[in-house]
Parts: sequence; structure tokens; C-alpha cells
Amino acid sequence: MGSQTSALKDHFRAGGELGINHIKLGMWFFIASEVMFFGGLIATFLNFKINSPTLEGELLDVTLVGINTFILLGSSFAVVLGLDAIRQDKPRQLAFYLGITIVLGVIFLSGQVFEFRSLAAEGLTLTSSVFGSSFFTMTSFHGLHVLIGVLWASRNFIKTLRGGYSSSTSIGIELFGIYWHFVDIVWIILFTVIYLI
Amino acid sequence: MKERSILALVIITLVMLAIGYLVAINVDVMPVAASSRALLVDDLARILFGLATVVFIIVQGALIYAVVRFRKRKGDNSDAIQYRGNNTLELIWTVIPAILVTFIGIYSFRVLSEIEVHSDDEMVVEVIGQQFIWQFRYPSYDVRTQELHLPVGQQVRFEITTLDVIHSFWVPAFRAKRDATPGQVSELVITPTELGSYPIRCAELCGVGHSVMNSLVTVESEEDFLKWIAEQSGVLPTPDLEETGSIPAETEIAAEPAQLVGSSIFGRYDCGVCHVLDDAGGFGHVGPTLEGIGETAAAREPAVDARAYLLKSITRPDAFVVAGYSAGSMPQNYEDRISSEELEVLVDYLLTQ
Amino acid sequence: MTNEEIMTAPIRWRRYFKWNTDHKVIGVQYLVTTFIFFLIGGVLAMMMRAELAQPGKDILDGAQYNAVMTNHGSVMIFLWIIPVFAGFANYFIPLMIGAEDMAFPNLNAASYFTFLLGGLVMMGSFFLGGANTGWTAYVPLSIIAPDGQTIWAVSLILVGTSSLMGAINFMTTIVTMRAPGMTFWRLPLFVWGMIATSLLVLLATPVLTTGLILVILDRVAGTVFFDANAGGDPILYQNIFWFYSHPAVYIMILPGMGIISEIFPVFSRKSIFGYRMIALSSLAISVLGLTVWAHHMFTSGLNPGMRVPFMITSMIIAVPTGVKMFSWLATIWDGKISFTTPMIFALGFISLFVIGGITGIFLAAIPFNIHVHDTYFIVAHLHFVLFGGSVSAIYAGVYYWFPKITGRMYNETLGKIHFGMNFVGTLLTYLPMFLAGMLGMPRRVADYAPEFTELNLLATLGGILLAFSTIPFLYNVIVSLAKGELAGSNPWRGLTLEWQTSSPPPEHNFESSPLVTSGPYDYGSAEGAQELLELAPAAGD
Amino acid sequence: MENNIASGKTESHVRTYVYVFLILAAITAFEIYLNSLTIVQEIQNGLFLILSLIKAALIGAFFMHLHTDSKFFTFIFVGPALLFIMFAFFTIAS
Repeated sequence: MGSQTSALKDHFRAGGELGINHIKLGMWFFIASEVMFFGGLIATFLNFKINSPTLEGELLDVTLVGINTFILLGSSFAVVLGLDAIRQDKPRQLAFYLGITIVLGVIFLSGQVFEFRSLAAEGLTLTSSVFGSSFFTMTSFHGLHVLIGVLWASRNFIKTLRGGYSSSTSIGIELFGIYWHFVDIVWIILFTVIYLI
Repeated sequence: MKERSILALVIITLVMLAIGYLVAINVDVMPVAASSRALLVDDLARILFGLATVVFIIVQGALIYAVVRFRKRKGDNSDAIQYRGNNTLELIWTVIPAILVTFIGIYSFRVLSEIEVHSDDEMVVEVIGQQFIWQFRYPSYDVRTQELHLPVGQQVRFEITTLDVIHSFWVPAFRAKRDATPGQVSELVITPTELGSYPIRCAELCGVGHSVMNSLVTVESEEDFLKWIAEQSGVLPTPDLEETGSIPAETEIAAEPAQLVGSSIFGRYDCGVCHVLDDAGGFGHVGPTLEGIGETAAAREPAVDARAYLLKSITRPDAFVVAGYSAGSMPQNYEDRISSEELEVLVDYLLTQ
Repeated sequence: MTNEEIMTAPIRWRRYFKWNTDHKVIGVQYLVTTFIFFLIGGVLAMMMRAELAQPGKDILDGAQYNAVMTNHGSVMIFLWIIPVFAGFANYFIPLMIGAEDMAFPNLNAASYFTFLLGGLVMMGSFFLGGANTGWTAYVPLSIIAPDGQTIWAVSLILVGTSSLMGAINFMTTIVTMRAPGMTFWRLPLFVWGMIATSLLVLLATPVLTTGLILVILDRVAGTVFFDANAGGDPILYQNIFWFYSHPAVYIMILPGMGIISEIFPVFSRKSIFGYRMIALSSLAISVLGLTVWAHHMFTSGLNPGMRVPFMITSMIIAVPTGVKMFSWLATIWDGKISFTTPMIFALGFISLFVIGGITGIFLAAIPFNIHVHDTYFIVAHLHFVLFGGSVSAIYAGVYYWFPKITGRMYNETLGKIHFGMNFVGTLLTYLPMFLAGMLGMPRRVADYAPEFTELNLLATLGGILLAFSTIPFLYNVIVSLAKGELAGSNPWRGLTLEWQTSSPPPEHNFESSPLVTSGPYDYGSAEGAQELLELAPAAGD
Repeated sequence: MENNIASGKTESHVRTYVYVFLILAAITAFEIYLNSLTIVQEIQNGLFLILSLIKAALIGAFFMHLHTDSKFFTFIFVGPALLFIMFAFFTIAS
């Protein structure tokens, strides 16, 4: 359905001529609903953090999670370099950057699991307290989104090796980029809301 | 605008205002107004009804007039005269509703702040909601009952809490309602003005017995109230079984002979909501199970035979509380609600279980 | 397809039972499935009315009544009123904007089957002890409810995801796939209604998913979000729930209003009055609709200081609704009204919805709300707005587009009988409930004090009339499908794009891609009246 | 910025991405350092919120190409975020 070569020259513009790629628009609408999904979880966490504060906040180790934040930032950086590479028609470089993203994603997830286990050792679990419930639910759902991102990156990685992407057909990588950067932004908000405030 | 249509407009608005005023004065759809708040809320309701009638007549009238006058004549398939918009008209029907709505908002706010003003000499009554009964505790007299008595004219501050799920303490005659939310104390301020007994109902779905969770508030003079309080705070009254106390009008149903079957009495007084008894459809777990009560009744209390134990457990439940269950959760007023023949048949029926 | 082709083309039933990406097939799948759920919800309603006909528990006991009442609410809201408009939108958005299909055809089919799965799972929850906490499922009651409650919550997440997929599809299609010349100010008002609705679905449904996940975790994983002893907060659930559920009631009414805005101009042969005001009012309602949710919590444990802001926003939202009502009246003013069944239902919508709308302003006034909250006054208000409003609009839409979807005409007299029974039934059923509520009858009760007997008896009689009113409708649809006389491509001489192609429309909707040169309701002007379609030069030239 | 309809080769932006990444890393490091200081809680929280918003804006604008794409995408992303803030405020306040 390419844009219509319409004889009508007046300024009435059809959807096709707005210059919006409909797949990307659909992705952004999905991101809007994800913002509200995480919004609900963050509102729950903040509600308990403000209305019924507990001392368990001190158990959290900011430096370890800070490193995790660096890792996720790095993976975002890799993804955007990958997208830039494919636009220069360099699929090998894209594959390389996707590989880095997968590795950093896995490191981030293992960092989270390590942190969960160390907190559980100190008695903070999903069912131990309101703070525990809301903290673990929120971070676990974010972790789930990172896992989905890692699986999506692996699929893209395989597809790139098979020559699935070129400078003109890079929409798949753009979509993955939007999703991955969104998950990274959510982590930045979580990092601030849980550990810093 | 032609003079004729301006005149028509003026007449219509006058007629509307008259109708609205008449409706506002005469509409009477609320229960008896038995508290200071009720009078104010009823006035607000009257004004709302008046305005509603006016808007209703305008819209329905315009609709019916248009349907009758602008019917398509037979065989005329041409399009009507076209006008796509009229800024003044659109402005009018945006501004006027906005003004109306602002007026209602300000008036409601004024009424709200008036009905929730605290006076310093208010009496505190704790309302405790629990699955399927209301309990009232008078901290100043240390009395705990299942019926609410209030002195007329004395402002009361209810402190509403719940022991389990969310309930909603509602007295229609007082036009007052507040949810009992777990984990917090909710306040409600009332000044009863009319003597009499009014129903209390639970307005928030709280489980199986939601429709049964009713009680009674009796507004009486100062002396009667103090006499009642004294009665309550003294030793628990032990009226012997024959003396039938005053039977509250609300739930007394004369027992025709046909209904004198144990299981139907068990069902009619909602015993099944709190006690398990398959034979009569009982499924509630609030109270102890009544399966096999025929045998266990005798063993429950030393030197008390099964029949006496059952009679006492129904009429004065807190006299003996089975281990693991809390006192004050079974309605205390069965003695007034059940007639003595029904009580006999019910106990006979239970003895056969 | 020419008329002869319609006569001979066998109605290919099989494609409705398979994964089909044609938006017209998915639209019909939605319409038929949701109508079946409407009948199921109706049966549950009749069970409730039978129980409530007489004081005293005679048919259902407390637990069964709560389960029937909960599932009546959930089925009617989540499996009928919200998805049926997804059916209309799926079928008519591409046709109305001149597109060949939806932006994401496979996502579209996935949204239908997710909805179907969610519906079946909700029916399944009924046999596992059933959710018995009302469709609002307030905590902590929904934490201690039987197992069916968890399954019920899962089914809501599925249905929510399906409506989310639908909304993404509708918004993307409307923005990027309009035909040349179809600017935003030439979109039919049904499409504007769907924009406003999809905006709400996109922003509010995820928060309901969050709330349901918290309930499921509390029930299954032992978390303590809503356990007051451990610091949990039941009011948090109410905030999360109503943040979705109030926009949900606008999701249920805005498409209905869109259908009414389509029907009035066609049958009074007159352009819609104040097109831009109606379109902007839809958007105003959907944006404001996200800021009013706590008027459902005026009597709850909500911090009292919070009530006044929500009273203000709830009052303001009445203004755009009023603008739409008056614009509709002005549309039929000086028109040439022809009383076909869709038009009668649309007129019925106006008179019933105005009762619901006005009582809505009553409920925004806090002192009055405190008295009537959680009583039958609320039940009457919601049924006037949803049954009197949305369902009348749905019936109007079904009759209006029946010739376009099936290529055949329905029977007018049966349609009018259906309207008569429906209109009288609605008034008879729900007007007494206003009185019962104000006089002191709480909501969701299986039994009531003897003083409400006559009012409930009237409501039950009304309910029976409503139940019977679906018979002429079903008979009309089935018979007309088989033997209805052919309707041709534009029986109502409408000007919106879906009437400019054959009925039922071909696979790719338009023989040649349409070129739009005038608004959707430009009656009276010479150019508007005759064939709108000018053949755009083929893309190749 | 040249018109980059996603078809055909476009010149590389690696330099901008490197700068953005370094800024993000610097802000994160500064936040961790700031967290170890003991200063007035409100100021510290305010600073953290502003810094995280800056980071989010940087990622959104450059990494997600929001500054080159149509403004409609930015509206779709920022709109719900504002709605969330309003919802969170009223939920916590009640």
C-alpha cells in the first residue's frame, strides 16, 4: 500500500502521505500501554513506600545495582550502534552488537537473581512484607521484559546471520530498539524509585 | 430573531421554571428524614429533581416535537434544508449546562461541609462490621451490643472498623453511609432528630450473608437511652424464655403451621449462613458446624442436657462459646425474632441431626 | 459483487470458524460471539430477577446468587458491551476510511481468538465455585473467594489484552491508512468515536491488568498487597480498579454515540449539526474520563479531602455529553425523518440515555451520592446508560448495517415490535429501581425487606418483557439472512464510504481505491447526493 | 537532520551515540556518588528525579530517534507518562 500517486494536488493528505511507518506507530502505541502497565506497578510500590514505610529499604545494595544499571545502559548503546550499522549495510557488525546485547542482558538478569537471593538470605522475600511484595513483583516483571528482549535479540541475531536484514529492511531492528530502550528507561525509573529515593 | 419566537422562548422558559419549582416542592421519594443531615440532603435532592425535570422535559419535548413535525412526507425523497452549525446555539448549550453544573457543584460542596461539621460534645460510638452482623461499642459506657440506641439531638461520631472484609454502614433514614475498610478507622458524623426505629443495612457486598447483615437503630429520649445503657452494662439480662420481649417490626413473620418444619425454620432465619448443616443447606463457616449436633450437644457443657444447651445457644449465644470461635459474632436477638413454637420445632429438628 | 452473485454465492460458513485475517470476517465473528454472550448474560439476569421477584430466599441461596450476579455483570461488561463495538469497528473502520484492511491483519485475528479464549475461561470459572464478589471484585473479599475467582481474573486479563490489541490496530489503521482526500475532518463520527475509545483502552486497560495481577499474586503467591494486617491497602485496589473501570464505561458508550451520529443524518436527510463539536466532545470525554474515577469511592475509606476534586471533574464531564445530545436534537430538527428501525432505536437511545445522563449528575453531588451509593439507584443509573444507551445504539447499528453486512434487508415490522418491547421493558425494569435505591434497598442483595416487594415485582415483569424482546430480533435476523429481499449497495442512500461499495463488500472492499472529495454528511449539495466515488487514476499512470 | 525515510543508506551517527552514552554513564556514576552523601532528603530526591528524567529524555530523543521521527510518537510516549504521574499522585494521596 505505498503512498498513492494521486492526481489530486490539493492539500488533503491521506494517511499514506503522513510519512509515518504504520508498524512503528503500532509499536509506539504498544509502548504507551506498557508505560501504563509499569505505571500501575510503580504507583503500587510508591504507595507502600510512602504510606507504610518500612526499614527494609536499608537492605538494598546500591553499588551492585548501579553496576547493573551500567550494564543495561551499555546494552542500549550496543543496540543503537547495531541499528546504525545495519543502516550502513553492515550485517556482520549488527550481529556483533546484537551478540553484545544478549550477553549484557544475561549478565543483568544474573545480577538481579544474585541480588534477589542475597535479599532473601536477609529475610526480605515476596511474602515477607508489603515492601517485599511490591519490590519483587515490580523488579520481576521488569526482569521478565528483559528476558523477552534477550530472546527477541537472539532471534534477530540468527536472522541477521541469515542475511535477513539490510539497509532497506531494517524495520525489525528499529522495533527491537524501541522496545529495548523502553525497557532500559523503565529500569532507570525503577533504579531511582527503589534505590535512590 | 422574530418577535414571535422570542416571545415563545420566554413563555417556554417560564413554564419550565414553574414545572421545575413544582416538582422540587412536591417530590417525595426519600425515606423518613431522621437526622439533621437528612434535611439538607433532601433539599439538595429536591433541587436536583427540579432541574432534572426541566432538562428532561426540554430534551424529550424537543425529541417528540421533532419526530411529529419533521416527519418525511410520503414520496418526498429530497434532502432537507442543510445547516451544519450555528455558533451562538452551540455556545448556549455549552455555557448553560456549565453554569448549571457549577451551581450544583458549589451547592453540593456547601451541603457537604455543613453535614460534616464536628461539634465538641459529640458522643463516640464504635461500629464494628463483621461477616454478617453489626456490633456497636460505647467506649464511654463500655457497653457492646448488636443494636444501636442513640439519644435524640445528640451528635454522634461513628468510628467504623471491620474485622474481616469491607462492609458499608448505611442508615437510609439518616442519609448516611461509610465503608468499614480493613486496616483503618472511618468516621461518620450524625445528629439524630426523630424518635423511632430505623433499619441499618450493609451496602457493600461482603459475602454470602450480605443481604442478612441488617440491624436496627432506635432513637429515643435521653432518659430511655440512659436506662437502656444501664440495662446493657449491668449483668447480661437473663429473661427466661417464656417472656417475649418487644418484637422489632422489621423481620417478625407469623409462623403458619405449614412452615413449622425444622429445616425451613433453619433456612428462614439464615442459620445456614454461619453454620454447616447439609440437611438444611447450611454452608457458612463463621460458627461451629451443626453436623451431628444431636449427639454432641449434651457433651458440650457439663450438667446441661442437649435440649437446654441448644435453647440457650440460640437465645443467648455468648453464654457458652465453643472453643476456637469468638463471642459476639452470633446475633443476640434471635430470642425476639423467633416465636417460641418455632424455637421448639427448630431444637427438635437439631436434636435429630 | 452484483446482485445475482449475492444470490448464488454460497455463504461460506467455514471461514468464520478459522483464523481469517479479513477484517469483515473478524467483525462478524466478534458480533456473533458477543451476541451469544449477551444471551448468556441475559439468562443470568433472569435468574437474578426470578430470585428477587419475591422477598425470602426461594431459588438461589446466598452463594449461588452472588456467583450469578457476579457473572451477569462480568459477562455483560467484558464479553458483550466492550467487544461488540470491536466487532463494529473491525468491520466498518477500514470501509469508512477507504482502506483495504486493518493495519495488522494477523494481530486482528489474534485479538478475536484471545477474546474467545478469555470468554470460555470466564465461563469455566463458573464451574469452579465461580467468582462471587461482583464484577468489581473488591479486596479482601476477592482474596478469600473460591478458586473460580483466580480463573475469573485470568479471563479478564485475556479479554483486556484482546481489547488492547484491537485498540492498537484501530488507532494505527485510522492514522495511517485513510484514503486520499480523507482528512481527519472528513472522518465519519463513528470513526471519531473509535479514536476516543481506543485512546481510553490503550491507556486504562494495562492498569486493570496490573490490579488483577496483584489480586492473583495475593491469592496464589501469598503476597500481602491487600492484607490489611500486614500493611496492605484495600483502597489501593479500588483506585487501580476504578482508574480502568470508569474509562471502561466511556469505552462502552463512545462507540454507541458514534453509531447514533451516523444514523441521525442518514434518516433525517440532513447534515450532522456541529460536526467538529461532536468530534471534539468525544475526545474531551475520553481525556476527562481518565480523571474522574474516584467518584465511585465517595463513601469508601478514601481520604475525605480527595472527594471534592473528583466531584469537580465528574461535573465538568457532563458538559461535552450535553453538547452531543443537543447537537443530535439539532440534527433531526427541520429534517425529513423516515422511521426505519435503526432510526427508532436511535431516538429511543436519546430518551433513555438522557435519564441515565441526568442521574449521573445526581451521583456527582457528594451528599446525595453518600446516600444512594451501592444501592439500587446506582443499578438503575448504570442500566439506563448501558442498556438504555449502549445496547439501543448496538441494536440501531445492527439494523442500520444489516443490509451492508449480509446484502439482504431485515423485516421492518419485526424490527418495530422488537423496539416496542425493548423500550417499554427498559422503562418498566429500571425505573422502579431508582425508587427502591433511594428508599433504602442496598445493591447486590439476594433478599430484601418486605417493603420493596412491589418495586422488585415490577422490575421482574420488566425483565421478562426484555427477555422476550430478543425473540423478534433473533427471528428477524435468521429469517432475513435466508430469505430477506436483496438490499443493493446503498439502501439508505448514505454518503459515508461503506455505502459506496457493494454489500456485502468484496474481499478488498473497493473496486478502485476511493478518492474522497466531500465530508461524510454533505447532504443537500448536488455533489453530495449523487455517486461519491470518482475513479482515481490507477496507481500505474 | 536529513530526511531519513528508512530506506537506502544514511550516513552514520556513531559520534552522537557515543556522546549520549558517555553522558548517561556519567549521570549514573554521579547518582551513585550522590546517594552516598548525606544531604537533606528532599533536595536529594529532587535531584535524583531530575537526573533520571534527563536520562530518560536522552535515551528517548537519541537512542529511540524521537527527535527525528514525527512529533506524534513523542506525544504517544510522553502523554501516558504524564497520565501515570497524575494517577500515582491521587492513588498515594488517598
